[in-house]
Amino acid sequence: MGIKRTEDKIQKTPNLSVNIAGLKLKNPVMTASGTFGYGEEYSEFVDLNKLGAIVVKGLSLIPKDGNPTPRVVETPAGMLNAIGLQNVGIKAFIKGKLPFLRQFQTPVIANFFGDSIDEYVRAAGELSSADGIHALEMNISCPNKQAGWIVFGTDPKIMEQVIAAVRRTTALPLIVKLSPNVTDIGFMSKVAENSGADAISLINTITGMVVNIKERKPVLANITGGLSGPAIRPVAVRMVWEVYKSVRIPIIGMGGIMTANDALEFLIAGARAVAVGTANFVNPTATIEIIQGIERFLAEDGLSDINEIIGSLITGDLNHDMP
Amino acid sequence: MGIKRTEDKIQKTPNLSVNIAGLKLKNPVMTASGTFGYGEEYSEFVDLNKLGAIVVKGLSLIPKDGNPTPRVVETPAGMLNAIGLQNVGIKAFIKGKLPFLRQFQTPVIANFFGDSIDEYVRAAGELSSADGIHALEMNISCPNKQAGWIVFGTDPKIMEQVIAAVRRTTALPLIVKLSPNVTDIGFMSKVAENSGADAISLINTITGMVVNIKERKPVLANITGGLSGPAIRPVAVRMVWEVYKSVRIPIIGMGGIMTANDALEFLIAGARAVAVGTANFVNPTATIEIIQGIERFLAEDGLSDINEIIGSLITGDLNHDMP
Amino acid sequence: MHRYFKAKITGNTPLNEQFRLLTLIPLSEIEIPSPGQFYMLQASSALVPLLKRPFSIFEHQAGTLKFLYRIRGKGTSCLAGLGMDDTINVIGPLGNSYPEPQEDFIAVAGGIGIASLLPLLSRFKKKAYLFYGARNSDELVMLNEAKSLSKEVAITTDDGSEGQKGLITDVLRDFLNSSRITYHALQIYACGPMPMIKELSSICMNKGLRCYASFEEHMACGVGACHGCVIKVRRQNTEDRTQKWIYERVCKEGPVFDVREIVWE
Amino acid sequence: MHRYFKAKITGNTPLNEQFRLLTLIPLSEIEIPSPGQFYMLQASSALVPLLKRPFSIFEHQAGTLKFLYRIRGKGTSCLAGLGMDDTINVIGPLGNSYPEPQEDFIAVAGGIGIASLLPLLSRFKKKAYLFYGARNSDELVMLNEAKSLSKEVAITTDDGSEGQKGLITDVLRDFLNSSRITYHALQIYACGPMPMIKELSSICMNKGLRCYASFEEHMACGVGACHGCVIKVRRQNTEDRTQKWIYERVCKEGPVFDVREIVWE
Ligand SMILES: Cc1cc2nc3c(=O)[nH]c(=O)nc-3n(C[C@H](O)[C@H](O)[C@H](O)COP(=O)(O)OP(=O)(O)OC[C@H]3O[C@@H](n4cnc5c(N)ncnc54)[C@H](O)[C@@H]3O)c2cc1C
Ligand SMILES: Cc1cc2nc3c(=O)[nH]c(=O)nc-3n(C[C@H](O)[C@H](O)[C@H](O)COP(=O)(O)OP(=O)(O)OC[C@H]3O[C@@H](n4cnc5c(N)ncnc54)[C@H](O)[C@@H]3O)c2cc1C
Ligand SMILES: Cc1cc2nc3c(=O)[nH]c(=O)nc-3n(C[C@H](O)[C@H](O)[C@H](O)COP(=O)(O)O)c2cc1C
Ligand SMILES: Cc1cc2nc3c(=O)[nH]c(=O)nc-3n(C[C@H](O)[C@H](O)[C@H](O)COP(=O)(O)O)c2cc1C
Ligand code: FES
Ligand code: FES
Repeated sequence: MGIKRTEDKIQKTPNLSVNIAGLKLKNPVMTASGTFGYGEEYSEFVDLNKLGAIVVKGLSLIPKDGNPTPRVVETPAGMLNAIGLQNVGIKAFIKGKLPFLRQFQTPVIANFFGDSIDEYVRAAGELSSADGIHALEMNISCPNKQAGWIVFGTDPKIMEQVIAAVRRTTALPLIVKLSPNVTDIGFMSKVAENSGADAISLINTITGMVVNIKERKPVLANITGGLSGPAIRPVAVRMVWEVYKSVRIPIIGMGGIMTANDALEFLIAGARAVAVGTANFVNPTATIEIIQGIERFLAEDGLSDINEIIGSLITGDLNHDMP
Repeated sequence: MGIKRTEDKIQKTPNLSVNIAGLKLKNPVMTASGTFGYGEEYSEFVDLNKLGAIVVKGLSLIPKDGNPTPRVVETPAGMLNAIGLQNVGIKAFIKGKLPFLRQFQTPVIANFFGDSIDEYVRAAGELSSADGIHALEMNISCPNKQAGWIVFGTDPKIMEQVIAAVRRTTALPLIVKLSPNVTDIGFMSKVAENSGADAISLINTITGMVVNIKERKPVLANITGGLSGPAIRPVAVRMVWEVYKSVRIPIIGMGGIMTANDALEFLIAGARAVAVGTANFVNPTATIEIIQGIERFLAEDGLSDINEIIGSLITGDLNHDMP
Repeated sequence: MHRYFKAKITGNTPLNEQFRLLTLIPLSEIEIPSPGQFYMLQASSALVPLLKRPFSIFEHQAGTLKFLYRIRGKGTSCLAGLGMDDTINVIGPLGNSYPEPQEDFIAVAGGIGIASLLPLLSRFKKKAYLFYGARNSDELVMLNEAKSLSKEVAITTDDGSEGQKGLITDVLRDFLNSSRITYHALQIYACGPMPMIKELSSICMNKGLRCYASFEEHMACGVGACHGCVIKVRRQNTEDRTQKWIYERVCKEGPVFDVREIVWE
Repeated sequence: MHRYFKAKITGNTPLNEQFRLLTLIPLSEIEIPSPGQFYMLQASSALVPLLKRPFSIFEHQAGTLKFLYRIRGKGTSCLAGLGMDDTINVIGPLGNSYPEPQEDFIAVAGGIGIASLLPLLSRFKKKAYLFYGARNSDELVMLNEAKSLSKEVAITTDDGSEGQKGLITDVLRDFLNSSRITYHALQIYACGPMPMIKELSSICMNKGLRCYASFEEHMACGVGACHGCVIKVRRQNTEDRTQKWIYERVCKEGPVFDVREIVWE
């Protein structure tokens, strides 16, 4: 994909809209699951109508209490979280949270998870029949209680099964959110595509740990947690690029995006949309500033359409030199 | 392992020496391969006699030119490098660099790599016959030219073969340095132990990428590079702890250690020694300050021996709650 | 009127080695805070420290916001390094606030906990029996202000360098046991270290007193989005009317809770 | 006498929008730098930016070190934010230096490249024909100093706002082509953007002149340990006397190289 530059100074604002598996987003910036609550929490800071999509906090069939505290701890240029996927449950979400979100013109993507294939399937089913959910995002970074608590998203076979099962359940666009804690993310994305995913989102958090040296104890009650924030951005950009080389379905990139420039790294590496996570905590208006910044970048570069930069990374031939 | 506290104010300085596979280190702080040159480069800043061990830059049978530039780029609280393992080759090292290192009382650990099992074996052989090398550290984060350029350290079978082959070649203590770019680091460490490793070191860098958005090009000429520095520390500590639960051989922990407190996180999580990498660039006297800081910590905590804190992490029962 | 705004630092005064008083002038119109509410303050424009840190409103007056803070770790050290005319981003006021006291009330402050309670003393002048404990006389900050705003003040320090030597909760217990006042109508407002609140909780249980305490938890967002800051709270199940505990957010449903609701571990 | 030391900032003066002059007083005894050498300067005490940044010595006098720098990205922005009496860690002097000129010499500075060449002009006063190009008159910093230290000065700016409009290398070519001086004995010293050095290199090749240029590469350690900062250099193979290229370290074997040795890509 070459980079077209419009000759004359651009008069009109560039097109920012992108298409993810049939879902048209007015711009490529969405919220990352678990960092934007159910939309309501940030609605006084952000005009929700301006977002590309709203991805809500991870949902499960049965409400979950979550983990004991401390659940979060800061790390260099990042943070660990072990919320334990506390959520009100799908029923309460549909009844109590979804009506608020239906007021906006912005697509709502329901992130969900389960601890068995059956639970995933039933969760997807309930979400699919609700009014006002435009796509599903499957979080597969959860342990499978039927298979020795192996994380779904780290075992290609289990991953294939659970995606295929959910695929049969829902007609909504199905986004599969990959775990970065794997050897070969390109291969895993291929598995997801072949199992029926309409789009891939990545990265979820990287497992990490912080030790309280005085007490000889992990800081987090859950011992380990998921690393997010700018610290992981180089890893996330690399993984998006590897996935871009592996699959044909669209990619939603995330991991440490704080600014428009960060978002553009993902888009150039092959993401068709991006999600903003930890940055919301640091700056509640981050999403809006990122949208504006992307628009400005396109205008300054004389580009009329965001799609011109997606996957535009120029690389020479890959060599196999030692890293 | 409980924490013993000596009742009275400590008179004598605590014991810092640890034993790694028969190699006695006067303290648990060594240098990380590739970040301390061949020792000489930092010898005006650091009294090399004060270090636990010196791990030299990765060596290969045949000298290597390395990658084109840019080879390094800074990232949030970290850096990417794609040096391409430039090195003078084992012969030139033994002739030109080792004599300098032999002047010191500090054990020298030769880090080495190859692009085939044969090259690993011959490299290990040449290094083992040199005078003044006290242990070998095998870097297995390199692609295998005989197996489709799959990285040795990400495929358990290839990893087993190369470690076993090197094991047969050398009588020196053999440290295997694991790649963090794997799904299950505990399993990989077990494979290394079973294949004949005397010790495990980890983590090597995590693969990452930074995009120059103006030029639509990766910043590094090699496209991707290895992420090091404080950004990765939580991941490294977690992996050390997972390996500690999986193997019985000693562990050398590294990844983002800047201060004594950082080093103590690794020791408490199960590392018997630590290596300091990127921190040397930021502060050429980092190693010495870390040694002093560990000693101070032990003294203030009333501990008489570093070995009392190794692996002393207190965790409740592991649960399988969602992360 | 926004709860996310820029503010200029016009003071960052050391009160002793670890305590500082930060004065901010918001650069846009802000909401008026109530006693017990808090703000998330940016400590640095770099990515380290990344997250904002929560601090109780200490004073709001004539367009300035004041915060009393103690230097603990990276965030507060960074904050202490900020100087005149530096600008920081601020979110707030956040969370609930202390319910209005009925007539006289008891306030129990442990150390830096005085920061959260002083606005209450100030709004309900001379209504409080203040119990104020600290490590030593040096850390009994804002004592004169507190005295002038309270009806009576009892002081303890760990080292006896001012007031009684010992725990402030012991002094409170004696006070309640003394027949000097009829305390049953008095509500207790508290902010301080966890062991102090826990002890208070058992005192109140014993005496049948109502106590509202401000709680602390590690926070990431401060606005209820991340569920990082939860605390175990007893709640009535609306359907079957059984009691169960749930995790509520200190930043949203709190930071002030009725201590009877708290499930202590 | 150490090459790793703390230094106090006693000046950080803006010269124009992007250029600043930093003055440091080392807090311990230091080595004396030679023209062309550089220092690694810490830009922040936080972990972002993490690595030190390389800057050529601009002046060493009476126990102070001066650096002339241009604000480009995160590191230099942070540096610009440092104030009086802030203390930073410094490594240096590092690298090789410009070989001593024989009699008169030519100096070619592109923009901030003047920072590296000024100490040479200053050590060999009135010996240099200085060719100094910049974007505009505003960015022709230290022009008076440069003029007073040089024998002759030719100026270009990209926009013609001072001196000739155009490239400094074109002016140099004209100068060499004019029969006004016999230039064959003149060595050239250069520091500036890569395209300028490359053009210079071809000029020198043509005219058979020797040119020493200071090169830049991303650096991590600055002391030769990481091999991050290499450049392709032609070297004689000592064994079979064939020519081959090898990667040499800009921070150790450089930053100054004879341009004939450089392998241009
Ligand atoms: C609602 C609320 C109001 C507060 N009001 C005040 C106040 O008025 N004055 C004052 O001095 N302090 C107040 N605190 C505590 C203050 O937020 C912490 O001291 C501060 O966040 C520590 O940051 P640090 O980076 O310096 O410490 P760190 O180095 O991060 O850690 C030091 C300790 O501080 C605590 N801590 C760390 N991060 C957080 C966090 N995000 N939220 C809460 N605690 C944390 C932990 O116990 C940690 O062990 C309040 C906390 C809360 C939750
Ligand atoms: C030997 C040497 C001497 C130098 N002397 C001077 C001087 O006297 N005055 C001056 O203004 N500049 C000098 N520079 C350049 C200066 O080091 C860079 O401008 C500075 O490092 C940019 O840092 P940054 O964080 O602001 O930019 P970044 O945001 O990191 O990047 C901006 C650009 O700066 C360059 N850069 C980034 N990191 C490095 C690095 N570690 N080393 C070299 N270049 C880098 C890259 O081209 C990058 O695209 C010198 C460089 C070298 C190698
Ligand atoms: C507090 C917190 C909660 C999260 N909860 C979820 C979740 O419920 N489901 C999910 O798929 N990802 C969850 N994530 C992961 C984020 O959606 C995102 O993938 C990750 O944080 C990387 O992006 P960031 O660096 O921009 O935060 C959570 C992340 C954080 C920080
Ligand atoms: C510039 C650079 C070069 C490196 N070269 C090697 C190497 O040759 N062999 C090796 O096993 N590891 C190499 N590493 C990895 C380090 O030894 C270490 O495992 C890693 O950087 C994590 O530690 P740190 O965060 O303290 O730097 C290199 C790292 C850096 C930054
Ligand atoms: S801090 Fe995020 S929910 Fe309370
Ligand atoms: S910067 Fe490390 S070798 Fe030059």
